[in-house]
Amino acid sequence: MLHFIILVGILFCAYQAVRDKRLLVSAIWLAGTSALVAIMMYLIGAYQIAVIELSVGAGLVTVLFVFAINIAGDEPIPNLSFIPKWLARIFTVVAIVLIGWQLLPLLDFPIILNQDAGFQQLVWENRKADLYLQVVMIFAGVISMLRLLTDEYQIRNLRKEIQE
Amino acid sequence: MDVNTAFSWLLIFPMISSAVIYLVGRTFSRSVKIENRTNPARWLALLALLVTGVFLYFVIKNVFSTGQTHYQNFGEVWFRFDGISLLLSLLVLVLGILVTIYSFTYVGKEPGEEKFYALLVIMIGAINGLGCALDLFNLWVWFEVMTISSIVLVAFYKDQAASLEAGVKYLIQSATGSVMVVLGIALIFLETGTLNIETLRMSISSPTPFLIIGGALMVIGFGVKIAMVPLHTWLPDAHSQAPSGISAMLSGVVIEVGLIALLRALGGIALSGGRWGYLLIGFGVLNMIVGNLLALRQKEVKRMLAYSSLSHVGYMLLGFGVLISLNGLMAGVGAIFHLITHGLMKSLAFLAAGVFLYNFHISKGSHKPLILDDLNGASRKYPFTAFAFSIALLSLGGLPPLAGFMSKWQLLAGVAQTQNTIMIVLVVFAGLMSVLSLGYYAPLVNRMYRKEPAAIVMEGEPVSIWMYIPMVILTLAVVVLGFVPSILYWLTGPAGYSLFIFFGQ
Amino acid sequence: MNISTSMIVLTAVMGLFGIGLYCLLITRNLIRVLVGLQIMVKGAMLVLVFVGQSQGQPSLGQSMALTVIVADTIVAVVGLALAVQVKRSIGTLDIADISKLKR
Amino acid sequence: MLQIEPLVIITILVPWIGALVVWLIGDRHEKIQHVCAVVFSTTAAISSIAMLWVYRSGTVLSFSMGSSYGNFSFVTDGLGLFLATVATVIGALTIIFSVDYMRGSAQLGRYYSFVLFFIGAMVGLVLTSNLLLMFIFWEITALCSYALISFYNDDPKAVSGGIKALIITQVGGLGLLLAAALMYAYTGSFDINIFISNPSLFPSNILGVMAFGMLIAAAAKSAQFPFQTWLPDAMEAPSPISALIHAATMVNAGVYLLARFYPAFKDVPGWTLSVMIVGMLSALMAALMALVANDLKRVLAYSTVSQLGYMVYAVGAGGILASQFHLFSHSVFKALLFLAAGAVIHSVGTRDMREMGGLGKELPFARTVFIIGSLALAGIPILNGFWSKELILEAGLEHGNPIWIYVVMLIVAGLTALYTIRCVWMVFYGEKKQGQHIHPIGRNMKIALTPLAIGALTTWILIGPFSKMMSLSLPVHFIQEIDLGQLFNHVVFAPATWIALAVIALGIMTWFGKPALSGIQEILKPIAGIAQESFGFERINKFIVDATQGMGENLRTTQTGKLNWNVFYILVALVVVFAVLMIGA
Repeated sequence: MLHFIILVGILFCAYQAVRDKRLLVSAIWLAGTSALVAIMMYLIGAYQIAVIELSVGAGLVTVLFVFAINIAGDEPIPNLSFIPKWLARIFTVVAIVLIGWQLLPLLDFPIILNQDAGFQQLVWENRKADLYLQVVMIFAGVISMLRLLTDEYQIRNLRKEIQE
Repeated sequence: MDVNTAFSWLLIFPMISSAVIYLVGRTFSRSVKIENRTNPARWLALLALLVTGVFLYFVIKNVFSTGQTHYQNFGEVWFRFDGISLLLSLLVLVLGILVTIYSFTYVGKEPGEEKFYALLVIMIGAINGLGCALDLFNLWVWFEVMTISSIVLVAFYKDQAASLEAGVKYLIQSATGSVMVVLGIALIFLETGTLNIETLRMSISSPTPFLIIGGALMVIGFGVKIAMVPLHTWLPDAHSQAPSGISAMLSGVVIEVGLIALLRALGGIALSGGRWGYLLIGFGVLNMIVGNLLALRQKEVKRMLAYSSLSHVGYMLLGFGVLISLNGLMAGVGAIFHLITHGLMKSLAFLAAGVFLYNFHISKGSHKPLILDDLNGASRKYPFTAFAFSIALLSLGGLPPLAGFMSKWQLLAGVAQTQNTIMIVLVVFAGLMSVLSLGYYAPLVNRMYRKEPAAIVMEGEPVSIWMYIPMVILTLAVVVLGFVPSILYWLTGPAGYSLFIFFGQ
Repeated sequence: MNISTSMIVLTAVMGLFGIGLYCLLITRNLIRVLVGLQIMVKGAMLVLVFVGQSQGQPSLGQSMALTVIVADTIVAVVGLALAVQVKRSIGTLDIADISKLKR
Repeated sequence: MLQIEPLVIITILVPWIGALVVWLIGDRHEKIQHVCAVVFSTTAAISSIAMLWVYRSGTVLSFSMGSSYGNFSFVTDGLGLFLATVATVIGALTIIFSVDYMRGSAQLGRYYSFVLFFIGAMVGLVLTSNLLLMFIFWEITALCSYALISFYNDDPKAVSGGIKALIITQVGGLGLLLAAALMYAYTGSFDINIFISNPSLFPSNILGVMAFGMLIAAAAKSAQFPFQTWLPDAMEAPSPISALIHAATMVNAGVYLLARFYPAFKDVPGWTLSVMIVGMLSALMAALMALVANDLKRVLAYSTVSQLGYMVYAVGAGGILASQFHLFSHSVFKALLFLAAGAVIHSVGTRDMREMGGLGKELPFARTVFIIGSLALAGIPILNGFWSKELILEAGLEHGNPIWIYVVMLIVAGLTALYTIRCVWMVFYGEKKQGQHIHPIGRNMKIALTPLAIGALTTWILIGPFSKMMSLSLPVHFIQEIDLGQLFNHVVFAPATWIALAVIALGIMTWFGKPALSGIQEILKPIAGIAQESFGFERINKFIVDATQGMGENLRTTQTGKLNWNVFYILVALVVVFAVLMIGA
């Protein structure tokens, strides 16, 4: 039952995030979705990742969104989409139904909780290639962000002026 | 050098050196007062790629001397250095080095060039790793690294609206695709409980809905990067707005990398039936015709080249599809050969177009696109560049005796070899598409040899030596490969064979 | 832990995926597009955790989900940076105004 | 002692090296370019003539290229050797002619490079026995032809003519590509000679596909029905190019192809008949079009199509020797005609025959050689065109060939005479037009024209050695050796010849008696109108081009540039792929 309530909560929050007109509120709904997903993860036994999701997904990402929205500012954009809404709905639903139609009859997967190698060991040892790449990704992301957000032209011009 | 060490460094070195490049470049650009000194980041980037090449050499040497595929693990994650990896690493390093040299001038005046080189080196490193990843999830991670590093390379002119727009589309569509790939991986893992592609292959005997839906999600997810029609919509924007060196990399390697990644992933579920090959063939046919038709009426040079990439990907899809579904080893080898030649000739085309773009517009601070009319009579002032561009275009159009013909031929002969009626019809269709593509390549070549040059040509700046070097090398490669295609057999043969045993029933 | 749990989890996954995709289809605000993307990613994370659990390798699933979190946070960061830059240099976040490249 | 192997290499590579050298010299040294081009092409010509003495049958050279390309091998048999000689000799003469014709033109390096590149490729095309290599050379010749047609890149007509020629020959080339791919798929080799001696290795339906594929390729290359439209537009090329590529050599490649593969395909049901009909339709339609055209070079182009139709017809009728012999004669007299026309155009500055007239007095040399060429074209006795055309008509009468096609070909002979005399009359006789400034003809032009004129008068004497070489080196073609006496017997004492001559005479008389025949002219006017519009083929071409471009233009609207639509396409693709896979599963 608890699972079901959380499912409904997730979907509701997600839908609100899409639907709400104010960006900031949208970001909050996203945080809500994230938190509920984290709880769902916790319920099926993934304790470590639930914490991480709570802190990164619900925390960090929301902060980033709020930050970006603050800089970029919310602006009234007409709620008209290019694609007729019914068309978008139909196709989304069809895609989901096609997947579900094939998958749901097979969903008798039990959730097994037998312990394999501990999470720490798995992340730091067995999957250290992924971890290494995460570092690379973060590095690449930071460079990208710096490139996009620092105004190098301005800095260069400023420096030129100082020199002169 | 020990092969394990060499292989580890092959994967790790580019990433480390990228950090060094960035830090050194940043320190330099902060500290130096004199404006006109060159940033050492560019030399470091070149050096890093060359050193990576040395590591690659040791790995290759070992693989060829023992005659065995090299397996190596980091924790539970396995890597396999086989023919495909060899091919991909070599192609990306060669093109990467050439593009780095080319970019000395092209982004030389741009502030923040150290970020450009740092990201470029990460991208090349990621492609290196992706070629040998044997773990389904790890494959995706390498892929994601490649994507993240290439987003800002696409949107490198961050003050240009068009460039940002291209970056946005590239980011959103790639990310959508990668989410689908994750879903696909999850479903496959759910069915089999393993991520190692080779183990995965063994554990599959019959097609189940999970495998089919997972495979379909992966086809679409990677398909966004491969630019299968109709998932291609980001490609013309990204390829035309990126700095030309990056356009060359994107068109010459990155879309093919997506293809290789897809083949790796599908190789894991190959035993779930032959339908994947037919799917690829279907997309291939669509790609050929849509790519060519879209390019036909295009007025911007780089967009035209981008659309032509679509049709060339179509050829490769056709070849790989035949390899998967009809056991056409030779078609696969042909497709791999076409992958190489397309990498070379499309890079050449983009670099040459970039020379025009740079000297006509960018060096003067304008970011107008290069349109067809700008090239009128370009051979008057830029004889070599015009010649190289013509060679690239005619080779793309599949005219002998250039590399493009040889690879198309090998591919089509391989497809015909299946002796299947539909496939033989497809051979004719592919040939027809090749003819259609001449409908836009040939006028462009004519244009460059007109007697009356456009005003913009005569006002253009002279070409720098750094731009000449890669063009000369690539032109030579395209011509030489056209005359002696057999010099690459050592590369295409093993690659095709490693794919073949991957998909063999 | 029974069948209905797995069904609920997968429904959540597909729901998140569908809502995210729907958001990408109808939204014209660039930042909200990124919100949609994040929603899809939540689905991907959840499914990875789920498959890990149901295959008896919970840590593996979690470690994959961790990587996905990191990767897509980076994507979100870069995307937000792009959006900010778009706002700065174009002056709007409306997709209608950043659709100049066509044909 | 001369060896054949080095000669083959020299004949192919010397022009290519020449092309590179001329290009590298650069356009600042015009004189050196002229000299180099002449020297390199003449060397190739001499080397190919030398080959005629030392030829031997069988493979003479072979380079292994690995599994998917087969061995790149060369064979010097009669069929290839004499075409190689024609290509190099006429190539050398046109280059000598060009020294005057192209003097002072911009981008001369490009011109000579492509001509030399073409000559080498043409030699390769006829000497190789690897079908893939043949296809490669085939495409190179098409590439050179395209580059030279659109040599004057600033003229949109030249550009579009070049691209049209390229696209149409490429479409035809698909037939050859298909044949090569099938040959490889079924035998794993590309050796032509093995194939033509054992065609039974192939399933009959595959053989049929190959046969008709080759027919399409040949028709496109030789500007035959229904691909004839590119050749008239190719006349935007400089006149020496028209002479060399579009009259004497490249367009013959199609006939060569058919002749080469005749033994393999002759038993494919319907093939020989199709070949004959293609030849007949081309000959007839082109002759009608030549009758109403007013552009001097176009008239010659139509007549080329028409004469090539004769050769194709001859192959279909089984007269390989006749077709090759006519090919030989035609190369000589048509090169002569084109070069002479080029000289006239160079002197007068226009190509429109209505603006010419009465030029005979001013340009006596051009008139003499042009008339020699015309008489050969019309099939007047003693000139080479007469003998070879009669041989073709002779072959047409052989057992099993439909007589109605023969009758049409006879009528075409009459039409040929008619349009030839019309052309000569309009250019060299009649009233002189006012206000024309006439340049004299250059010395190099005369040097090039003289041997061709002599050739048009005398090449038929070579029938003996010609047929001997053919019959010895082409065992599966079953060519009969004939000497001069037999040729006489064949031709002079055959009733067919006299009928043909009567028709030709009738054709000539029609021209002189045209005031009396004005009634008939009225009746024929609609046909003339249709002929002027190329029997609707131009319209079909235009339709295809417009439809393709329209499709491209419409498809471009799907590239909306809007992110939402882009994502929507992804979703649609996902749904479609799911649906396809589920139906497939």
